[in-house]
Amino acid sequence: MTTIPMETGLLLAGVLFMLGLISVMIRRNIIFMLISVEIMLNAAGLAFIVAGSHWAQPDGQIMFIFILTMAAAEVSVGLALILQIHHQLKTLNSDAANFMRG
Amino acid sequence: MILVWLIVILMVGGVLAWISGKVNRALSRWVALGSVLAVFGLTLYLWLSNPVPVLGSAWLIQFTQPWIPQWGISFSLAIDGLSLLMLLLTFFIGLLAVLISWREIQTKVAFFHFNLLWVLAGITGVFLTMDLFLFYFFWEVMLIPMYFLIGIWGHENRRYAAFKFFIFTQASGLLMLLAILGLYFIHGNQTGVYTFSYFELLNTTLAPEAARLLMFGFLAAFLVKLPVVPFHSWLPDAHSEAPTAGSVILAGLLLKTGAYGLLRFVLPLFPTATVEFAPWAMLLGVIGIIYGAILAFSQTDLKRLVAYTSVSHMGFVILGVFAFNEWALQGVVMQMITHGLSTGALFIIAGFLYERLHTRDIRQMGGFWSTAPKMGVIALIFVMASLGLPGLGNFIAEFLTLVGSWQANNWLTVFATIGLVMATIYSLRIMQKIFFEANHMEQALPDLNAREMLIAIPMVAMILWLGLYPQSVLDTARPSIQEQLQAYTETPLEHEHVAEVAAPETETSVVNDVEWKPSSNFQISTSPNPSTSKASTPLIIKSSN
Amino acid sequence: MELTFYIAAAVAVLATIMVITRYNMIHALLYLVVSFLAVAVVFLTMGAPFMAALEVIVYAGAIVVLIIFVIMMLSLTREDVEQEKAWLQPKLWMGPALLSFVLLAELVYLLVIAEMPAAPAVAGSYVDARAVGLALYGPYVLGVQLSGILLMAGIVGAYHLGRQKKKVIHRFLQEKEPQKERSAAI
Amino acid sequence: MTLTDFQHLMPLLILTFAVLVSMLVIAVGRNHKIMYVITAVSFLAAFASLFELRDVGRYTIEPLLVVDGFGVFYIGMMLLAALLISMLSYAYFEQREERKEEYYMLLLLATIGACVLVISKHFASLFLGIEILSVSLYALIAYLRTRERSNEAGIKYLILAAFSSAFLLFGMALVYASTGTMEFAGIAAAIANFTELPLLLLTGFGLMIVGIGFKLSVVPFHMWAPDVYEGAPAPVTAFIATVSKGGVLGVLIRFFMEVDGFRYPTLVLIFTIVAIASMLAGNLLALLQRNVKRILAYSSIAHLGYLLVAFLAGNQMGVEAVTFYLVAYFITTVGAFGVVAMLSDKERDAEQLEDYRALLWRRPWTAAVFTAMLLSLAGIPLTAGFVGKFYILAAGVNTQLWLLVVMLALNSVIGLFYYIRIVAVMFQQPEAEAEIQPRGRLRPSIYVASVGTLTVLALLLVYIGVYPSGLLQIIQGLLVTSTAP
Amino acid sequence: MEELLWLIPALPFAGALLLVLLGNRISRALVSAIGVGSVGISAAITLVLGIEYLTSRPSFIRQEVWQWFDVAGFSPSIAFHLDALSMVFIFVITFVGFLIHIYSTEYMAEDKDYARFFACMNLFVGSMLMLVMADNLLLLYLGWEGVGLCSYLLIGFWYKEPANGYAARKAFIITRVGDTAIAIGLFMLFQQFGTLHIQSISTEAVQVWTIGNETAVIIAFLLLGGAVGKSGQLPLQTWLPDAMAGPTPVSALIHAATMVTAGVYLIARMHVVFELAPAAMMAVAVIGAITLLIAGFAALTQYDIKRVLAYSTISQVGYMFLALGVGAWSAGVFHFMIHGFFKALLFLCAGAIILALHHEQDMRKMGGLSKKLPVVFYTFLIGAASLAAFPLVSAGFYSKDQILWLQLAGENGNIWLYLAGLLGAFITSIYTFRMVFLTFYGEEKTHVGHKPTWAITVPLIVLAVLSFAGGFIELPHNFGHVVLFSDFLAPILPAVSIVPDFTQYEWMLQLLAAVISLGGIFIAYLFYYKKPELIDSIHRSEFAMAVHRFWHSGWGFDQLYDALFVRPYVYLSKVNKSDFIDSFYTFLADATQGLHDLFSRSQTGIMRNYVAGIVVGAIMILTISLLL
Repeated sequence: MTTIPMETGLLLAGVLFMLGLISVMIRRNIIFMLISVEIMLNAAGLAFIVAGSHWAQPDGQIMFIFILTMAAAEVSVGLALILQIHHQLKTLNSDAANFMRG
Repeated sequence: MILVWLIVILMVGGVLAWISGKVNRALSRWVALGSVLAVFGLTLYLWLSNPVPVLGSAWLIQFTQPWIPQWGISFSLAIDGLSLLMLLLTFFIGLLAVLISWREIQTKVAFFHFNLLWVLAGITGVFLTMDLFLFYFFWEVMLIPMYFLIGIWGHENRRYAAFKFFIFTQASGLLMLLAILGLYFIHGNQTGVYTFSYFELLNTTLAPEAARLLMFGFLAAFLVKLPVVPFHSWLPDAHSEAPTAGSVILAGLLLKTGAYGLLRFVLPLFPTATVEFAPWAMLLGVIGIIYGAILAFSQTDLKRLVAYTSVSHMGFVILGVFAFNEWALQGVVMQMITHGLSTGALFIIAGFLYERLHTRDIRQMGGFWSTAPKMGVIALIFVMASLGLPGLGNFIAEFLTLVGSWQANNWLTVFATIGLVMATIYSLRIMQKIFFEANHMEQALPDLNAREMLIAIPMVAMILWLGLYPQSVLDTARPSIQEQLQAYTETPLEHEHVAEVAAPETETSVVNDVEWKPSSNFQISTSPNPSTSKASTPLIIKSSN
Repeated sequence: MELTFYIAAAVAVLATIMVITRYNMIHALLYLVVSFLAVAVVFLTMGAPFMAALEVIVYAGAIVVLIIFVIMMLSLTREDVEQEKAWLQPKLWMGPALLSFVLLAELVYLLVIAEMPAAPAVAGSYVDARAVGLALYGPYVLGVQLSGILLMAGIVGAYHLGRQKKKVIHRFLQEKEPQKERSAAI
Repeated sequence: MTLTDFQHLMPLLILTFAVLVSMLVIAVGRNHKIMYVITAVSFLAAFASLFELRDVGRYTIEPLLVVDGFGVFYIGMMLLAALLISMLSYAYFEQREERKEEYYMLLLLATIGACVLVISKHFASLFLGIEILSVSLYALIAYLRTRERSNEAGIKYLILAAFSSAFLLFGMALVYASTGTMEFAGIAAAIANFTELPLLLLTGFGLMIVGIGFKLSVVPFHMWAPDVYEGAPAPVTAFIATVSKGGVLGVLIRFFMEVDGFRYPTLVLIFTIVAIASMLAGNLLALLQRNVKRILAYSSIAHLGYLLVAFLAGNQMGVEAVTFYLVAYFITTVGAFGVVAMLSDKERDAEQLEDYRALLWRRPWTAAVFTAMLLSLAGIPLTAGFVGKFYILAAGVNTQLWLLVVMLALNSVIGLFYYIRIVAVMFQQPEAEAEIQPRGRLRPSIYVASVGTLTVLALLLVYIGVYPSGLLQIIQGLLVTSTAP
Repeated sequence: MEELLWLIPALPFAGALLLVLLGNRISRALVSAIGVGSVGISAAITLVLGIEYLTSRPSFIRQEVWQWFDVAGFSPSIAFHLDALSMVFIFVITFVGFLIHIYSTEYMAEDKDYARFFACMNLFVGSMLMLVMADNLLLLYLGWEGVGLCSYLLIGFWYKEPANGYAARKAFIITRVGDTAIAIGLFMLFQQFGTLHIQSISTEAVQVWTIGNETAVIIAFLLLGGAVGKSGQLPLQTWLPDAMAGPTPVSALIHAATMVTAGVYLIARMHVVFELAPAAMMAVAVIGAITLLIAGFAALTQYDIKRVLAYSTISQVGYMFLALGVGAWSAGVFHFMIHGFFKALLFLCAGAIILALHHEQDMRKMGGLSKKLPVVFYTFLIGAASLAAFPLVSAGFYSKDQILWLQLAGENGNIWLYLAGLLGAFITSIYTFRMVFLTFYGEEKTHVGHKPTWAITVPLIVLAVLSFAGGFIELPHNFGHVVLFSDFLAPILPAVSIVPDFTQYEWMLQLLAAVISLGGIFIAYLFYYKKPELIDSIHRSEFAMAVHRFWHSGWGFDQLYDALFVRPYVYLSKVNKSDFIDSFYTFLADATQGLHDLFSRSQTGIMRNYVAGIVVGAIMILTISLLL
């Protein structure tokens, strides 16, 4: 039904992916980093949908569901951890968590 | 089976010595002494019962048991004259090592003897094994205990020395492993039989390029172990920092594994590549002789000095090995044995001195002859041995090596011979600084006690025996040397320098009847290779029979 | 349809850019919701209506809300926004942005020059919820079970890590995922 | 899902069941010992159930999983490793007042994830396996919440793992877009006719490598490893170093063998660079490091590099070599971290080099075991590590990967330095009497399991080092059924 | 009796061994008994064997003790070979050695290391016997090196003094340089003949080589190198004057009976090879000539009595080389024997003087000893006369005259060599009698302590008799024509071929030699006894003093070698003491550590950097994908 070429969809996914990537790299706030990773995961999911729609298969959508699941689990654990860190360090600065190095 | 026992006794003895140390410190010494005596006795028995190996095959005993059949690896041991001699040396030196540690080692005695025996076991394995995988296995096995010997019981700078020793030998060993693997696969691809068996791999035909690379792999390990000059720098540190027993084993045995490897593996496996490489190898040998001698001269640390003499002496080994004739190889074998004894003895003397003075700095020594004449005499004998005085074993070794290498390369031999002068220079310095001149030390130096004499006297006896009647050793080594040289009997190199043999009108001619087998590398030939440009005149052979 | 796609795509990209440039976290999250909604529209244009719904429910709903809860719990203040501003100095993000740009350029270039495989003969790429459901509980049923296990791991982990003096968070974390039952189904 | 499907997934079922039982047990009442026993028994049972699958041949559960000799062996290996790790965990967690019970659940879950990985033949199961593993690990790493470094390690691992997962997913999506299938076999069939990979697919593979490489902690995706190793509890570190990496490596091998990725010079080049960089960077980073856990982290980076050498050999022998080396590496790593765990006290892990000074004099047997482990890592004979390294070199030489092989040899030498350095520290003479006294510890009975495990590991190490034939037979027997397409 | 041959070298060895083992635990008397006795019995056996040999006249006696070793046809034996040549040498070695041993019992009586001294002396005699009796060159080499060792031990006998140690090492090392040449010569000989058996080589050589064969020349030169080293000839003569550091009996032994004559023996023994190498022969003669002059001039300026004697030895051995160089083999050997007698005598006398003067060796502090030490004086005078070739009555006259004459009469002779010899003779008599006058005449400058007893005087007298009468066994044609000695050697050493029609001038040459000798003595008398102020006037001249210093230092050879070899060697060694090759490995290690630091810096602990790391990796991978 759609006439959108696959590369356009993939391009969109790629751009979103890269935006997430930039964000992970420039943000110091751990929550922002988590959010950025979610953007990236979402972009990957989009890529799957695009590919699935191109091949007219449900597989891409199923992968998206799995990604969704994973993102949720990820975020829950991540937020729990962030709470702990905020509790301990009183900051969300990821750079502050650099006790281990070398 | 007796061969397996040799290794097993040592390994089990080592463990027992460790365990028995929990009971009593002295007990582990006795256990160690007992095990080494046992294997020494066994080997001696072997030697005496088989004085002349069967003609045709150099091998006396063989033992093979599949180990990792998937890779064609077997637990394969075999002994020939060469191995037998090396084992005798190993256990003799091992015995001395136990004895000299009797008083010197006072901490972790049990563990010390464990390591000592395991080093010996590893060395025994190296000398016996006929499977290249197993060879590498033992090659590495002997390093760890040695590392501990240096690293735990050594002198001040022991950790550095132990690291250096370990890393040098490992690095080179890995290259050998690569070469072994290369050989394994080449042989496997050729014949379809994938095996690490030495005897099988001997039949591999190699492309020149491959042969060259593989040979360098093997050479890397052996030359570093030997050591040959640019790769020698681990040796002075390791030797000087090790405890006496460690130095003795290092100098007496570990270096010999390199020489043994050259003889056993490099020569027969890569006949053409070695012939190509021979002039360079001999050059390295000569450089080693001279370089080691020069450096030995200026050392002030006694053990370091002796260590550099080892570098120099081992130069003769590589010089001889790459001369590819029986004289040189017999010289090499003799050199291995006599150097083990003489340098070992010098290290033992250094150990005696260190025990008494707690220094190895020869600048602080002097004039000990007056208080310790026995030590002086013994030191003198071994110093003389180290400079190659005729009548002592080292002379036979060096002379035969040089006679052999002369046939291969005149100029290098000339320079090697000059090394003898340099040997005099550094050797006399040892005597001068320690035993002569005035004594400016406060403390008196007690002379050797009974235990120490028990160590020293057999060594003196051995070195004299080897110098005056080495025939029994030479006879034992001959068949295996001829076997190692088999591949070279047809090479043009041999034709180049065949000498004219005149029949001496003495009894020697009788001996010649027996020994002049066609298999000897010393071939009777009337067609000298026209390519020779040497000063040596073409020869006329008159065989004695 | 195409136009819808392009508009939605543009909105998604713009919203995402806004997300990554906001100093205030709540603002950013609201933009994130916009972005997700736009992506949901894209899904629709791609013929995946079921996924569009899930996107809205789970991403824009559950996940973002969860994050907002946490932010609220951490009671972020005006200073944090200032802090965020300070952290986002151009000199700090120039390097990473450059790296990302290189990567993006490469990816775009690769995607553009890459020849796309021809679409299968079967026309129409509309994959409805039914097809998805059949696949999910047909061949992919093991996957569903595995995602159950995944969620269980997430729950157990979050439970352990999130446990604090304040019981409130505890309860939040425990109740956040309705799929819990499924994990027990295996 | 048929009954036979379930039969073939028996180990996974057992583990899942154990998780549920654990949950119930926790609900009834918390008891460390019971949890510990349940975990150990379930690992054992799962392992035992593998014997039924010995001659499985190749059983596929379409479209996600395939149970074959390769998978069975890897599962067995990882189950054993997990078992040993759980054995070592008891004493470690007993002295900490944290809630200990969830740890075992998470351990079980993570193991399930790793097991799924090695038997997956589809991107979905691959992805789910990885994520089960990762999500469990997030919590495991940060498990000791009161320790300041564990949160740091946890969040680092979480963000970075999710980040790399995104790459993995995007790569998968591109591959899927390019081939229209997510099954390994399907992809293989789709690209079989290409002599050169289409760019889209290549990009997909490349991005997947990022994700996989992160999990394997190969250079340049390695930076998390030392921090996470340091921050995580010692048994968890052991788990990350062994099971987690083993699972990922397993699926990587399966995928590559299936699609025959060795035909494509681009991929080979990428892996070659990664392998060399890993070996070099790992060893160089470890060189003067003074934190033992970090040393082991760096060394594991290097070891993954070694493994890639055999992996790149790309034939039957290479796979065998990887597998054999993995076994050796598992034993060694678990043993090494076991020693670390055993020497750790309530406050902190025994991770500074100073903690090991004169260990030989304080605890001779522990020192001996640790020495054996380190020597095995260094590839010294009489240990499994030697045979493993030999195998890898053999595989490399066989395929004539001279550059890699020489780099491996060179790096082994650098590696020697820091392994031996630890040994040297342990063998130093004690400076004062005080050092000879062991630090305050729990009652000895707690350590029975740890001591037993370490003993087993040490014996296994030497056994395989001296007589590798048996293991070899098993590996060859099991692998021969699976890698043949 | 022939079976006893092996005992001749074995006995001194056994004595040495016994003394080493027993050491200082036994009484001095027993030490003397063992030390002197072993050499004495050897001498006795030599005498018996000698008589037997003279009566039965076999070409040679060979006794193999055991086969040393046998490697691929290289099979030297421990075997002894006795023929006329070795007979002469054995005789001199054992008898002179025996006398020196007796002398030592008194000379060394006070020394702490009495046993060690005799052990070394015995070893010395034994090694030298081994050298001259060896039936193959390898065994000869054994003795050859053994002699070097003993010289080292004995020269450095008083080891507390570093200078003595230096001299000892110098002796050993310099002679070892020559030994290296021999060793190479042996390699070549072996390559040529497949054996080192001397007789075989001698018979084979003439068949294989034509005269002037290149190989033969090289070999001859190499052997010459060894001979030069041991015999203290140019250019390896520098060790010999320093060798005076040892106790005087040692000097006597080295200079008279053993060591320095080893070179003469070797050349005589290998005369077949040398005859095939005329260039080498010429070199032998030229070296002899130059050495005898240089050493003579150096001797002129020495003050240390032993150094004068040392230079005189160098000079006299130069005469022997001169003889050998022109093929006058038996003349050379004859001079060796005579020289053995009188040089031993002179040294022992010097020893007696030194002992009497509390170890004073400077002749300027001696004087007027003719009264105090009459026996020493008269025997010294006989020795000096022999050394200075005092016409008719001294043995030295006959032996030296023969050499000089053959320089002209021999076919290989040469007028220049003759003149050099003649000049040498002149100088010899000057410095010899300079010594006599300075020591025994004039006023007494040092108090005489120890008076020699029988153990010193008996050897002196015996040697004096030999130095006086030894010459009469070989008299020139026009002078009784006794040729006992050359006849004795004739089967071994070919006679020199005489230029025909030259014999009638022989008496003229003899007269010239006599005049030269007497003239030398007269000059010495003039300068050192009658008008010592002449010396002072010479000393006032700047140039003369420079020459004096130059000669005194032995023509600056020591300084030359020091600058040329010793110092560069020591510098090279010292500068590289810590082994520059090692620094390469240190560099490797440092570089690795540097890389470690570099890499470690990447582990910042900051997560964003790690993310960046992953991104860089991704970029790398994509770039590779793009480019390939």
